[in-house]
Amino acid sequence: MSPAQAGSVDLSVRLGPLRLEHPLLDASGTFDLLEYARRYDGDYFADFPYSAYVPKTVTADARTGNPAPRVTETPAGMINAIGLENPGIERWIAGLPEWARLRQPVIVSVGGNTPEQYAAVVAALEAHMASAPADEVPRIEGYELNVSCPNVSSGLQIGADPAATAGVVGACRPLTTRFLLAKLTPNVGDVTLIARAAVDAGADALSLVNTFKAMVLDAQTLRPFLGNRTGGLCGPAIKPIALRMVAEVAQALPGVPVVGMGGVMSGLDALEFIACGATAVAVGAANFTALEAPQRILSELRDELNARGLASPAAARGLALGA
Amino acid sequence: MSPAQAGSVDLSVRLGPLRLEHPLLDASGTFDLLEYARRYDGDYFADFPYSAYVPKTVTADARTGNPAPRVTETPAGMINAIGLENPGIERWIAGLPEWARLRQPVIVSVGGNTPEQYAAVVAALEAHMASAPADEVPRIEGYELNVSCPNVSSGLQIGADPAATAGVVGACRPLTTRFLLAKLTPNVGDVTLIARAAVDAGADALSLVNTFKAMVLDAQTLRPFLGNRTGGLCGPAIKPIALRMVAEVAQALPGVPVVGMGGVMSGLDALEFIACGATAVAVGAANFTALEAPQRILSELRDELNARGLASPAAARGLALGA
Amino acid sequence: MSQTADTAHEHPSLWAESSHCRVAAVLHYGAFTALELIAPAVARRAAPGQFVMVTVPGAGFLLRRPLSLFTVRGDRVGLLVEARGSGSERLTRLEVGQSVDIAGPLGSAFPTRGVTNALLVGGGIGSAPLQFVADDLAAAGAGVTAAFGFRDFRAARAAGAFSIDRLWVATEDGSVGRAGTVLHILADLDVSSATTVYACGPTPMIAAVQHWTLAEGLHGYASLEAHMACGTGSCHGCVVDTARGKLRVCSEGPVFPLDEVRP
Amino acid sequence: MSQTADTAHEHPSLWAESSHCRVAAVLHYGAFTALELIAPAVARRAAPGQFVMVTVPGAGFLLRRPLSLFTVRGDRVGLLVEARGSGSERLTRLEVGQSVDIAGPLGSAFPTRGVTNALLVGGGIGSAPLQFVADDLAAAGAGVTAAFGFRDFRAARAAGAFSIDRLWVATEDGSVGRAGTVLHILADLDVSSATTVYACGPTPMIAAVQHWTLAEGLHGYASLEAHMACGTGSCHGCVVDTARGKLRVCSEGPVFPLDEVRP
Ligand SMILES: Cc1cc2nc3c(=O)[nH]c(=O)nc-3n(C[C@H](O)[C@H](O)[C@H](O)COP(=O)(O)OP(=O)(O)OC[C@H]3O[C@@H](n4cnc5c(N)ncnc54)[C@H](O)[C@@H]3O)c2cc1C
Ligand SMILES: Cc1cc2nc3c(=O)[nH]c(=O)nc-3n(C[C@H](O)[C@H](O)[C@H](O)COP(=O)(O)OP(=O)(O)OC[C@H]3O[C@@H](n4cnc5c(N)ncnc54)[C@H](O)[C@@H]3O)c2cc1C
Ligand SMILES: Cc1cc2nc3c(=O)[nH]c(=O)nc-3n(C[C@H](O)[C@H](O)[C@H](O)COP(=O)(O)O)c2cc1C
Ligand SMILES: Cc1cc2nc3c(=O)[nH]c(=O)nc-3n(C[C@H](O)[C@H](O)[C@H](O)COP(=O)(O)O)c2cc1C
Ligand code: FES
Ligand code: FES
Repeated sequence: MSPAQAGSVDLSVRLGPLRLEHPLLDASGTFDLLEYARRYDGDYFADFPYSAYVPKTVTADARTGNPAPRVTETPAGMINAIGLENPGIERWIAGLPEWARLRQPVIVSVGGNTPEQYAAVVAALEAHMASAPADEVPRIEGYELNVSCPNVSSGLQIGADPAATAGVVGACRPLTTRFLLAKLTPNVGDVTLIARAAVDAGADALSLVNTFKAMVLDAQTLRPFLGNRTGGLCGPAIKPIALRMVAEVAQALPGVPVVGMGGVMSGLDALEFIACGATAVAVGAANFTALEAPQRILSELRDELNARGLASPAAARGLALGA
Repeated sequence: MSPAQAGSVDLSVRLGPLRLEHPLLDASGTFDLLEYARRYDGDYFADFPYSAYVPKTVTADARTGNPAPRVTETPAGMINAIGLENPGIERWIAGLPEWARLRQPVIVSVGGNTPEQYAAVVAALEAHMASAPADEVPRIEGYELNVSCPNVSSGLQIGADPAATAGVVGACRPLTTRFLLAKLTPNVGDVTLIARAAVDAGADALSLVNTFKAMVLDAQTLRPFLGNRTGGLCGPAIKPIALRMVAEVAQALPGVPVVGMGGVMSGLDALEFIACGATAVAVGAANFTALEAPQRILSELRDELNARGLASPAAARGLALGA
Repeated sequence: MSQTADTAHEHPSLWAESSHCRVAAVLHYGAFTALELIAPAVARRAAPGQFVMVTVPGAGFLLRRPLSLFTVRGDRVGLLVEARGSGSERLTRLEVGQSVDIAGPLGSAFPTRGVTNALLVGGGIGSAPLQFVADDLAAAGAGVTAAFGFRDFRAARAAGAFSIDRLWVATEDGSVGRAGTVLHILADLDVSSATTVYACGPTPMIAAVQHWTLAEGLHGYASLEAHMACGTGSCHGCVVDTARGKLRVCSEGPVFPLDEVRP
Repeated sequence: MSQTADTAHEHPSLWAESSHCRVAAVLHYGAFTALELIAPAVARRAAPGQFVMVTVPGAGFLLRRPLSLFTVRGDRVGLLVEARGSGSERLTRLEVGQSVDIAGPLGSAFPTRGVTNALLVGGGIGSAPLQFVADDLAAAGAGVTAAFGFRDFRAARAAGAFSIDRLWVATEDGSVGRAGTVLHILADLDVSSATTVYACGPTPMIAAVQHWTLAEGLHGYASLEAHMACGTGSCHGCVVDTARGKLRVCSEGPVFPLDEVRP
């Protein structure tokens, strides 16, 4: 019996067109289905803990990523500079049959440095789904546009510029009728400006936050520790900033579903994001603390709702907003 | 013997025109000289641990600050929403004789919601210093313009807008020949834009970072915990972001002295800010962990320099920068 | 700043930051844990109503936690701790022989000089500072009556941590002593107008006690709680509204005249 | 993803996440601490060269720490820990009776089947996984020689933690055994071409051993280190450059053919 059925609480949520068994997704880049399946005793596809699967960001071209070291711990957090290592959309599509039998919906995280690169990924997937036998493709029901990559023209993050963000969303919107999310970066002054630009350009929903640009030094050499010099900070350390940003976006764009994330380690953390207006909540670094982290967080979320007499996540949504 | 003399290391630094015994200042709002003096057995003025004193931000008008609660702890950090409570520049000036005998230079932190409000504080102090007997005024040798207050016209933080920041600096620059710092907020997309605007408008130096806008919920009610709903996050949690921003500013404006801060709890933390290009380092939340925190951090800094064979802070400055 | 100076005379102006205070005794009373620490410098200067800032051992805690002085005997200071969150919970798990850092005594004290008749009113963990008050007054030969209110049976077991001759207890669930709040006890007492009231507890209790003392024409003092960062007057994080405006619980307080507080 | 599949056969594909493994023994050897944990599920599946992700007890640690399997005896897994930073230091302070969470066995193993002659080359804490290799080979009747290099006297006391018949030690300061690095020992050995080399240690040592095996015409395996977040193939944080491109130390590794690594 999956945790979602237990207890008096109905954990199911509607995220745009998606009906999810519960509000917890994995945060892109922190959870690899096949790696879990390989290490699992039973059938991990049957016991998949998240209500939808967000794979690591895929780009049009293959990327080898950043030089090592790529990760280390920080006070109540961690920093990473993976550099979007991925096999490129072509080999990525070739791998789809390996996990086509996943029951849960899949939201494909898409990256790139130009609107064209994002569009190429979406186009390739739509073309593949139109032609490939159904049993060789997972249930891809949406896209998450990861606009945290640097803009090749401006050098800055695409997601730091409303126009560039709108450009990426606008390039992908015509190519698919599926659920389209824009994943926002927190490295901005006013996140609601970017959020509105993404929605005006056709995004159905928003996910936030991605990581905070940060730097860690090697204590011996006093040089930047990461091979990439800077990286992205995440984990409990940044949760209070992430909650503030989710609340700002939920308040500024009331009708738009939000996937909240940033430092979710417990069911209470997840509930806090929901109270700040999130419809679903993504779990990132917590996946690195225990292989059963999603199962634990989900049952804690159910208990937290129960304890407050809240019948569903929807009953908690937005409780922290307004006067 | 003050820690600064001990060891083979010369800790003294030049911060613009100021010659400081060592690189450590207090971060505005986290250290009240008179409160320490009252609780101290000996003569705290004689044993004052910082190389310069930055009092809590003072504004033209008296401010009662935000409703309670105003502070709480977060993972590896804390959040505050004091709301610039202060008696206003008039009563503040009336209190100067109480601590006029402080040997160390004073950098007055100035706040406001319009350029005029900042200018009024600087003008009042310059007028007072021109007239008052020398033994009734501390050694005020500079101003730190805290541009993290909301802009009454735009509502946004002044420090999030290059033009508004330049407006505040430009309004104060003509009123004083003393050392003028602009204290930057981290709640921006590109901190170097604000830094350059401040310098172009006449700032002699920059201090960063102020706190990150954030939100904490009450676990029972799921409502915002702070009386002000949102507050400023600081402490070790945000140090990696602060280091990145200090490095960006130091690299973008090589000639401009920087006071680095954000999560400094140890001598190594302070050294990291220096390696990222800071000339001086401010200690904030660490003051809340122990009354002797500054003394401990200073002696740790000396040991860290010694251990690396670095003869002075200047020898470590910028080690983390460049290729 | 000037405000600081105005009130500087109101309380002791010495600090003692004591590192590695040995835990000499740990006693558990239901929901509360009594700790006895060897801290001569703090004990020497302590006055009833004052508090200490306690460093929570182990990584993962930034701010110190304010705790009232429960008892002061010789070179030992006693603390009474209720596990409310992760930090206080950690403190209740301290063991004899371990050590903990504290700073204090801090804040204003309950005035006791010249008091002949005292009524101590405590709510839950708010009763903690009142043992020290009772000891101080008893030593001065004053008559002391105490009325403590607790949530339930488990909380009421904290009463066992106190040694006050005339101690009345009420529990909201009626499991121990008078059923109801501490106010029900007060209603039954006949108190002389010469009685000084010392109150510490949750805000609604302070409000009710303030109301009651006005009605009875009594004067007294209340100790207030606020979330703190520094605990030593620097951050202005702990302000409460009073008749004298916003004042800092850690600096002008925690003890205020009952008629000054605005609960 | 497809890469993952290509390499899936290279190592055990079962996981065991074991919570509250009791610490059965703690022994200190100079700079190193040997821990013995009761972890049947991990022990049952473990192969030499594999590692576990260990949760550092107490608040203030987010990521788990990768530690090699030092020994596996019955239902007990042994770890050998050097305090390098705050997390490993905390692990060296574990006490008998306490418990710790681990996940494993993880990563690829040192192939040992069919090996008759083995040379184990260890540098500092890198020697840890080689005891398990020695035990495995000895059980299979293979001839085992080990050459370990250590910084100084204190580090060399770690040799006391190992039980390998033919164990040669070198110290950089000459305080114990051969003066110099482990390479000086290798130079003195005459090894048959049938010898399989198992190396684990700092990158410069791996590079030197790789160079030496090429010169000697030997083949073998190296276990590499990398900073890890997940330890289970999800984050791509632990990649190293190899002849097959960037591979994950936690997933395709930590054990790679010596001729594949690019130290
Ligand atoms: C002057 C004073 C005297 C006190 N005396 C006692 C005492 O004798 N015994 C006792 O058990 N408790 C006492 N308290 C309350 C005690 O400080 C809190 O229960 C404790 O700080 C909670 O910390 P936590 O980590 O368990 O809770 P958490 O909620 O995890 O703490 C998070 C943050 O909030 C602060 N905080 C949480 N609750 C309170 C609170 N009620 N008051 C102030 N800060 C809070 C913590 O200090 C910490 O900074 C006193 C408080 C004050 C202000
Ligand atoms: C496959 C593998 C096997 C290992 N086996 C052993 C062993 O048997 N015994 C042993 O003592 N050590 C071993 N190590 C090294 C050990 O993991 C690190 O010493 C340890 O993680 C340091 O953590 P820390 O908190 O003390 O250091 P900190 O520097 O405080 O840790 C900060 C972060 O950096 C990571 N980190 C720091 N140093 C290393 C390192 N050298 N390698 C990988 N991550 C690091 C930590 O895991 C943590 O995430 C192994 C490493 C790997 C990759
Ligand atoms: C190792 C690592 C890799 C990540 N890779 C991606 C990625 O490929 N695409 C993406 O959109 N976000 C990526 N992220 C960001 C997370 O999806 C998430 O937005 C962020 O970590 C905040 O959540 P957390 O605090 O729960 O980890 C990555 C994060 C980590 C730690
Ligand atoms: C309680 C509190 C009050 C503060 N008040 C001020 C202030 O009045 N003016 C100001 O410029 N910064 C203020 N700050 C910000 C600090 O000066 C500093 O920029 C920030 O806390 C980061 O440093 P830290 O992480 O070492 O605390 C305050 C910070 C705290 C925690
Ligand atoms: S807690 Fe800082 S002033 Fe009271
Ligand atoms: S540590 Fe995450 S993939 Fe290896």
